[in-house]
Amino acid sequence: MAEKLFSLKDAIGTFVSDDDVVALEGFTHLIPFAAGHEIIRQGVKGLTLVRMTPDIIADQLVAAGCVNRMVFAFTGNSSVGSLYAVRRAVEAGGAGELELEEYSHYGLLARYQAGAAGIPFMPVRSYAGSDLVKINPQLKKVASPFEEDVETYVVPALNPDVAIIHAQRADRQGNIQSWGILGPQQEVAFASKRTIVLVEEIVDDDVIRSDPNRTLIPGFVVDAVVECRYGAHPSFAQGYYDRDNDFYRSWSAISKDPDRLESWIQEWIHDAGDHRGYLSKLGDGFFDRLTPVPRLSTPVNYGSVL
Amino acid sequence: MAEKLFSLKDAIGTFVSDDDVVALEGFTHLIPFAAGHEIIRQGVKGLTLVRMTPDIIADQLVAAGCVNRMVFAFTGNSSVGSLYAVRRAVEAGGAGELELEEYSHYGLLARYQAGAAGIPFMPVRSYAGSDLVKINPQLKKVASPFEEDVETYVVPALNPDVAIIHAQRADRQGNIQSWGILGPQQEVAFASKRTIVLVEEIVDDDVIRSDPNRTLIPGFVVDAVVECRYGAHPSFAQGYYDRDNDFYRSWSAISKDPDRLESWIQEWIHDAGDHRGYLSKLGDGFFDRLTPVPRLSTPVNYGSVL
Amino acid sequence: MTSVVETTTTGPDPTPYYTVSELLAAVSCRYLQGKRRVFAGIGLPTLAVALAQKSTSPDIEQVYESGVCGAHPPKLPETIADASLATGAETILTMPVLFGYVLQGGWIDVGFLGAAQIDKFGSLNTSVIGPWDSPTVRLPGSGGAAEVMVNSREVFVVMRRHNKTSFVRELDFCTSPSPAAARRADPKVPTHGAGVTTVISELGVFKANAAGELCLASVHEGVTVDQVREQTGWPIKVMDGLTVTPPPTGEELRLLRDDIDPGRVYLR
Amino acid sequence: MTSVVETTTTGPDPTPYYTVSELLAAVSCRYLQGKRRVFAGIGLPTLAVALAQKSTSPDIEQVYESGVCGAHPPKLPETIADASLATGAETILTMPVLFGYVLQGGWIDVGFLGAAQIDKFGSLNTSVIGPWDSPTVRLPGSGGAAEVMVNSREVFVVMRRHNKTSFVRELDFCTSPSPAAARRADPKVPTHGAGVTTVISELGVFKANAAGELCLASVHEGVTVDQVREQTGWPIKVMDGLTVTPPPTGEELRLLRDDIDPGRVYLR
Repeated sequence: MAEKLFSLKDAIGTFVSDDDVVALEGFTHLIPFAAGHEIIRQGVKGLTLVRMTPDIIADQLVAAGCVNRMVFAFTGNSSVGSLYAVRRAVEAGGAGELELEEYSHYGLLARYQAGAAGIPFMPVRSYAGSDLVKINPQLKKVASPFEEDVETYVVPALNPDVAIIHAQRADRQGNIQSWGILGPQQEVAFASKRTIVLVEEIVDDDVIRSDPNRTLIPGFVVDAVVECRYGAHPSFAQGYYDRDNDFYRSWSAISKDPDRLESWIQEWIHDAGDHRGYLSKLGDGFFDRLTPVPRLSTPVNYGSVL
Repeated sequence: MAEKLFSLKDAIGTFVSDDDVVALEGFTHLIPFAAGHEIIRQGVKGLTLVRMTPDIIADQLVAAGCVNRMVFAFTGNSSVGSLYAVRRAVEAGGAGELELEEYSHYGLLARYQAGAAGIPFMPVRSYAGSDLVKINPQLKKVASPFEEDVETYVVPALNPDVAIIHAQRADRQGNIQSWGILGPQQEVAFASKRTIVLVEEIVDDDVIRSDPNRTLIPGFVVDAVVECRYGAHPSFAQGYYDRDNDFYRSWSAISKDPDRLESWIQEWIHDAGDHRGYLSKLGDGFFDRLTPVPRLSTPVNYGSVL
Repeated sequence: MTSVVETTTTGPDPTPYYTVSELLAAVSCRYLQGKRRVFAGIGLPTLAVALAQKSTSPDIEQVYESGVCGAHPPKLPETIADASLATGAETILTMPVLFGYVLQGGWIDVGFLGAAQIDKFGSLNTSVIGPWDSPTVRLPGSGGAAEVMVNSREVFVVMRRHNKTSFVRELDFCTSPSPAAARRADPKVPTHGAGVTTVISELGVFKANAAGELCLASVHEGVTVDQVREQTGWPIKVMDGLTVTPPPTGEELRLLRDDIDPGRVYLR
Repeated sequence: MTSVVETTTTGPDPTPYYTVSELLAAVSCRYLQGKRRVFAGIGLPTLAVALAQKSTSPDIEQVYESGVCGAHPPKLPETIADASLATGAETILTMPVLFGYVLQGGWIDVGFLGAAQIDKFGSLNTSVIGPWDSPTVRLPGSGGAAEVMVNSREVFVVMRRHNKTSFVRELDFCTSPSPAAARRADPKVPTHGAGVTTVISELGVFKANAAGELCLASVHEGVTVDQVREQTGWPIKVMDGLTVTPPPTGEELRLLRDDIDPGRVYLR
């Protein structure tokens, strides 16, 4: 079996290249921030960033000049602010160096689903009458062969070059377990040509095998597993650490000022050197206030007759 | 909130009517046998039985005269025998009273998926060159709007009148949790107009809420929850009791002889009176040899900062 | 609009001061009576649903875009995908199940949306101000709004700011079309829900008439019909039996302030 | 065909008696060398994969239609959805993920199928003998076979009985078409895998040539080409370099009998 355990540096270095279509997924929960930072550190260029909800990680990648094109459904810093690097790159008068391909949430998710399922397209109920169809040629109609005069919009399969996601735990074979809010991670992993997964911890085989329904992504889909504790910060990992809402609230002020943003990237990404350096800068005890009060699942019985 | 807890008798009496399209699902695991028996007891007629893998439960329902039409992908008694009531009703020289609508597994599953998702059809990669398209007018082609000269087969949405499934546990609100092999239960519950779920046990709200990812079907999709211990026998419920392989192996001899089959139905379904009577006939200690050796899942932490 | 509306005391229930947020939450809550499943983002809709649960509609349930149903968060969530929403929830669905089966499957009674712009049939713009390929302001985009619009039985829109740049004759960009607009553009694509039936703004409440046009149904205390007309980008129709919105009751305010959002996370 | 083939001792490895099941399992196992993920039902394929895992291909993995991947069953499973397959498995996927993402997504190297009838391009009938609407024998149907055929990189077929009613010129019903048949019927629908590349029967082994036609590549010990010709419903082509199938080795038989299926559940 091919070795699946990589350092973050080697995983990004091996599986992400200039001009790739890279999907970084995670729906508020489990956003692969550490991987985004490593992409910036390695100076990857010309990426098409696919992400249902490009947020601070997108702002950082765009500000660092890694991204030419963004495929998305909602871009913003949840309800607490704007992404000014993205806006500067898109709004009239800005450099205009960021191409957009815009969907709604289910439209993009359905593209992952079709890509994962090897079908040419997926029908969706949205888009009739939306201006999205005027600016996105990927939203097309087909007639239903089952009813007279009924049409439906469809979106085409999407197969990114690389999927990068974060999860709570995995074994050495790359069987990935996740819980809490799951996002589109399973779809994008199956849809992509290569998959990198960062996890909070590598656990014994027995842990994974004690709860096989919890395995969202089987090892054969995964090319690289990276153990990267706190790698989702400032996003969160259910049961490991909560979301750093203060950081999210602080982002607008950083992002609004291009110089300050550049300094932030220099200091927290480049100068930090690696994820360990980033954690050192956060400081000892930083995660104390973000540490959850345990609420454990009731065990279920997977036993059988011997 | 509407009361969701029903007796098996009331659940079937309230939600299943003559001539309904009824999907009984469960893929080897968690087959709702007790519900099938109650349908026979109540003498429901003219059903269209939808089931990916009609097996002994189908043979019983057909033998009892409940079913006019069967929508399916694989009909047999796994690898241990035939379903002779079904075969008598289908093969030349038989009464010919059973209409068939035949799919492959994913074709029928994709019909549930489309039905659940409110889309008119679902693309699949199968069926080019298959004779199934000659005998099943529901298998149609559409052209891809994204590529020249590319077509795909599609199957139409299926929305049964009633879904009947079995699961390990639920709360009083009908939140259904299941583990082990999951089958098409989630799809068929969302696709159907009404859903009845039999469970091994009703548990405290806290148990369900300790592991929300385990909830396969949210309560709002469920019309009736029936507590029915051992209700999947001779099928199985992971962690509760194993499959009664002896019963499966014994079925061919029963099913082959119409008189013996009629006696079996009279004795084990009608005369038994209800599921409790069926269990009494099996006898005390019957499930001892089918009781699994426990293998508990490792708890995961759903906690958050308070 | 100022953030505090002063009102006079009327009748036996001495109406206290209340903020716009409190007013919008309380009014939204009233329209939720009799509804079962609400699909809503975080913020005012969270407050409205929580208030409904604690007053008129104990069984009302909020479904979150993140897949959480039957949430019992130990504290007020700050995002639609908060850790606290997962803790103790009844169900967390996968995203294809949430969008495909729950939303598209037609299980949502009321979708709650906001927007930068709304037109008189309830089409919404959340994408751009100005032209799409060279916008003055790039807004977040649809997110799930296009799906919520198409698939909910009906949609409530909460508009904090009510003026001619938000209530417009013509949207700069139609992100989430009304069923009427959808049928006009694509007559062969079936529409499902009623679209926007109710708009709750800082000035009043609009309800859709039989033709789907949003008509002024209620003005908030101290607001005149002419004021609403002046701040709306289309010539508004006024419903027969126009009312003055009853202000938040003392009990509603107490629940919002003391029970639901004591930290004033959303009660800005 | 009798259930026990007697063979003469040849060479240094004294070949013991072996059953047809043992022969088919051992021969199938050899063709699995270098393959990674096998999609297989229960029975001979289970034995072949287990034998491969214990001999030449320790990393080979069996994916089950029930969604189980990376199974570590505490005992030999009796169905593709046994309780024992779930116990200690690495992954149990939902059915849409298994059929949609794993099978259709193209992750399977070898699909293992059986059939009542096979034709010379490897199309399979598992539906009916006789006309579909009035069959002589109603067979189980496709199950997942149509999907396995279309989506696996290649397909192995194991045929216990080899005669003119199972190896036929024309199928009574084509349940799972070969890629060649699929392209002929529906030229605009893309095909993906190679279809049936290998048929292992009680008489010998057929391999597909470049045109996809199944040609006799190997005869089992004691079987002649003419015997195969007589028992096959189409005029067979014989591959250059036809071999005599090496019989199961003592070690293969020991593993099958002592380690893998000591209860002779499948080693009938």
